[in-house]
Amino acid sequence: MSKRIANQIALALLWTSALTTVAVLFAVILYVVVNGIGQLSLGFIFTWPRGVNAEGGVWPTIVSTLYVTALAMVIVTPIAILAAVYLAEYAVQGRLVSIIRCAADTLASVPSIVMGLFGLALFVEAAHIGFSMLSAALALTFLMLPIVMRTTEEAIRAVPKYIRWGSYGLGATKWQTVRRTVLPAAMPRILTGLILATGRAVGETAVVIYTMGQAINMPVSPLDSGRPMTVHLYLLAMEGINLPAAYGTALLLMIMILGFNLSARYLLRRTRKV
Amino acid sequence: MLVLPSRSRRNGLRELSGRRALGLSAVTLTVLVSLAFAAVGCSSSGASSAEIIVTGSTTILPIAEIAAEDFTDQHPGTRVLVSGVGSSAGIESVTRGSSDIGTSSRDLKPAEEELGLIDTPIAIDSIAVIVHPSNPVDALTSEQVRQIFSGEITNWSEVGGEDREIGLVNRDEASGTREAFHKIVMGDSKFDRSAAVLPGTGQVRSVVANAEIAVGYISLGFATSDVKVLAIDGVVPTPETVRSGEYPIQRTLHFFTDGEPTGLALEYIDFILSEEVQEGVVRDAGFLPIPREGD
Amino acid sequence: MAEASAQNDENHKKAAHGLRLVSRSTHLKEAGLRNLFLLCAFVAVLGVALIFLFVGWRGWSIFSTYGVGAFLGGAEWDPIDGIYGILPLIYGSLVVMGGALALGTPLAVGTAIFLSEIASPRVRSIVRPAVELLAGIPSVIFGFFGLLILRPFIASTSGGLGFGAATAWIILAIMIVPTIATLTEDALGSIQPGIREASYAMGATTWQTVYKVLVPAAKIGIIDAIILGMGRAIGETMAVLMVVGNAPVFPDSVTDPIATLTTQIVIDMPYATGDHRTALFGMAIILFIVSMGLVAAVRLISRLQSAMEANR
Amino acid sequence: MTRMPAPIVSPTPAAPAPDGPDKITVKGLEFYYGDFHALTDVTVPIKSTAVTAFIGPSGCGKSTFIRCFNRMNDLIPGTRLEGKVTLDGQDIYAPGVDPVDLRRRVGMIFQQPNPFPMSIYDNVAFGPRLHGITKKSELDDLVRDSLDRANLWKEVKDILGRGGLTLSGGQQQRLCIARVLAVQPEVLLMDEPCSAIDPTSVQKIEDLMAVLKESITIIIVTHNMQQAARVSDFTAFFLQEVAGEAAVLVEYDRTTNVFTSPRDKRTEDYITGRFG
Repeated sequence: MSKRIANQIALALLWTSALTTVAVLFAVILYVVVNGIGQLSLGFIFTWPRGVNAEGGVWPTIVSTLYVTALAMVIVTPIAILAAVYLAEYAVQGRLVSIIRCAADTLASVPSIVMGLFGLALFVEAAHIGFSMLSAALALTFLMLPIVMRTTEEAIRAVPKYIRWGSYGLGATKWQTVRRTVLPAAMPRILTGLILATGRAVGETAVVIYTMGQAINMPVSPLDSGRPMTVHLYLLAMEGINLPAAYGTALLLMIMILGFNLSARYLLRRTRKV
Repeated sequence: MLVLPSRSRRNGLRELSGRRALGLSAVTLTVLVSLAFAAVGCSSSGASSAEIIVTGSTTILPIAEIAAEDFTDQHPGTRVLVSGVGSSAGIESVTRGSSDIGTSSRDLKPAEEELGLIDTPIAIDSIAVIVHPSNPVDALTSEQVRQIFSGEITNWSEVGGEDREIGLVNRDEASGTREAFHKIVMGDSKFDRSAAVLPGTGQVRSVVANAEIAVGYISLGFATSDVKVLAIDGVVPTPETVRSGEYPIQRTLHFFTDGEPTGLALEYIDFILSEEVQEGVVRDAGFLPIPREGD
Repeated sequence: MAEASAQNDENHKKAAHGLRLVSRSTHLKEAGLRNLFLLCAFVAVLGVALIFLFVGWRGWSIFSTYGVGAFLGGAEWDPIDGIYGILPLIYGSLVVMGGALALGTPLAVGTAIFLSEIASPRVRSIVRPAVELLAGIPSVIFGFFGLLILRPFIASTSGGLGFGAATAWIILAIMIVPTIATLTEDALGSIQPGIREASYAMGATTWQTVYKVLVPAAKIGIIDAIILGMGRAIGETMAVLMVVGNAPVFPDSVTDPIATLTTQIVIDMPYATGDHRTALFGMAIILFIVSMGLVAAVRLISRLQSAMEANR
Repeated sequence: MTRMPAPIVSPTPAAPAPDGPDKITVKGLEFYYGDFHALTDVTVPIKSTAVTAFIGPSGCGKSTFIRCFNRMNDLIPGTRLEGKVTLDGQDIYAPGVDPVDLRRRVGMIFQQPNPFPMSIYDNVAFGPRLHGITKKSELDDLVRDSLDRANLWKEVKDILGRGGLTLSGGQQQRLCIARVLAVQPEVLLMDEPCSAIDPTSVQKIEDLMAVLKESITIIIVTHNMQQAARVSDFTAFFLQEVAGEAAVLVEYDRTTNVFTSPRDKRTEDYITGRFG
């Protein structure tokens, strides 16, 4: 009897923890949506912030965020995919591989503010690139690299070995096999990983705050500085004068991130169905 | 689905994963490495004649910057480059001639008086000490404020309030308001380091507005009815008491030029002093307009 | 790999004429690609080295000029007066992390057990995406939420300002749930299904199966998950920054302002110069070493585990 | 650079001569996976344009052995081969020999049908494209021809754009055969090609082999003795007598001889079902 009661209590607690998690998610989303929705308008999205307290829109911050994210993904995608190809297809277990894996794990665990200071020290100052899209993108690259590497490697490893044999059996070289069968077969999952990493880059604050600069600017060249949405939100929230704009920015940021995450999920589900 | 439906699609992906990825990675690797180790110069070219450089106080930075934007909008073809490096650096910069205008949130030191700089006051920064509206304390002396913020007084009962601990709200050290508050009120005393440090005026205000034990300070222009502004040394801060100099916690913000301003610098300074800027940008930034001649 | 290559002419002659030899261009291309991929993989190593080098370069001198003991053990952080003791910040980081783990771990492990053992596929299809989406929400939004919703709430219940370790605990606990829950679920999922059935077949209830059989079996995986959650908690910056109050002291209570290594870096960076700036980079070195240590711990544990399994 | 040699169509009669030419010869082959000695002292001829079956209990190294003919084992790190394997009298393990080109000449079908995740057309055109054929008309011809030879054309001619994985298991296996035929191999290695598909499809593939062997040398690994008896002209029996030790070739002969009058006691035990 007591055994049953203990079981019931435990189950109730487990249900509670799961429901808490879900409830928190919805609370955060709801909070941002309810407070931000009134602020959203084409004018808010497509105009510049004005005045001391950033009234008006957030357009340059959206552009800065998309700019730096795109730049980072352009840099990280080929490197991470080819690195994953090496680890999954070419590497022979050994010292070298374990060093690379260890480095990737370490890189993945570096706190983002440390990555930010690193970007400041290396790209902004030592390399004289200055506060810029490029500095921020390069710092983000190191943050994204292990994530994309891992998802890509998993995607490649999930391709059945029979597929590879079939290709080799037809007289394909290793690279032909990888390029023409393995990568296309792994592509949906690789894309999923890339989209998730993109979402991560869009939401990143601590890495970009001291590498991109904080001045509102419309970036044109990669050497231009700017202020991404996350930093704008942080500054608005902490300044606390113009909270409506903060809510609006938070909602836009949330919509972008949820968009990335949901499209990644959709892509993955479509892949699994077949 | 795992099957990629059309041939063109597959070719597209193959293209991406193959040759292009290869090229890209080669390029980016080169870029990465060369950027990491070689210095890429991106210094700006020499200044044109329709350009002035404004350097100095970070407190003044928002006004100078926003005003500069509006100014250049109204005067196409001109450029006003504003940077915030601190008051001392601003004064030094205009003395050396590397800036046209040096901005400062403090008066000149005796040594600097001899440099022959021309002072144009552009705004008054007055700092209000704020508490929760329900706090029975209405007034403090400068000395009490100092003792509260240095942690010597920790209970409201010591200054005539209820028997509750005092919740200190301070600004971050990069803040010009903190710097001014420190200089005017604290003197040689140190801030109590256990105070909450908030990097924004609005947050200080909203925290104080919601916590009965809290005390903080913000630029007078940002004080609203959410919070109670305390009288200091018996003077309630109002535009009048500030202008008359009766209210003690205030400072004047200056533009310094090497000799009488001329040309674009003069036009910019006149613009700053215009009603448009004084009542607009200056007030938005929480400062008080400089008393106009004839007021 | 034994793929032969045409290294010299002698080999060419020795090979039978009907079989095609490896063409030099193909061989060079394949070898070149292989090396290119290796180079890409090495960017990760390069990254770690560069971080160590540049953060170290900027921060190292604080240890030598200011002194390791004075820096790490100093109880006062007062950069205006050139006093750079980071003990209160280390203390703050530990307090904030500890509380967040204490709150977040049960929530996360509970969620993971729920997902893997209890939830029907329907419920799971709602809860699991929710956990994953939670992982995607930017920390600045958590901070925003904490600052404007949670802080006033804590303020009104505690009578204080609402800034402090307690507020950070709640926000951080939520933020580490996805990290710990996902990894714990993986660990539970990799237990052979037979073990579960055996337990149920002996008349164990769900809960008995969970805590007597499954949790012990997935113990190592769960510990790994918690360590990685620890890393996330100690490195988190923006969300914590917005709710801790940023007072570099040893506070009297969990509802009094406190500061962590990460938050102090962000707060001070805009105006820090000279030794102060070096000290901030020195703090980054500490954070980097701690995160590397946590990774090393996870690797060590998994190595110990495989060694144990090999001995069995 | 990679022009296709013309397919070898020899005028051999349907029933192979017992002393027909050797397409492949193996002499004194030893095979190792790292420290593990998998096969020892294997010497066997593979007759041209005939079907040779490798039989034996699982784990006896027959799959390992068949992969020696197109050097697929090269892809597994740590493997090592001693002895000599020749194709048309030429050592395929001689230094400098391109295993990639060898694999084009010696095609392979695997136990698990493994169409690529792309359309039926692209699956078949994959090999020719690898080897430089890009002309649409040429590819179209090759695809139709190969599918036809694999006995699949009628079933898929209207759905060439559909994914190869949407076909049934048996169709997939024939698609894989078509895919191999498209590169016009001289030898076809089949590693338990029928163990993962339904009986009707097995029948179709066996019929197919009977036709294909007129132009191609076929080697099949099977654990199904009836199948070996039905489809092959020659049979080799492998056995790993002691677990952990190298497997040996016990007996090689015409299939009829192996199944009716085996010379070795162990062969007899195996085919009469005493073990394995």
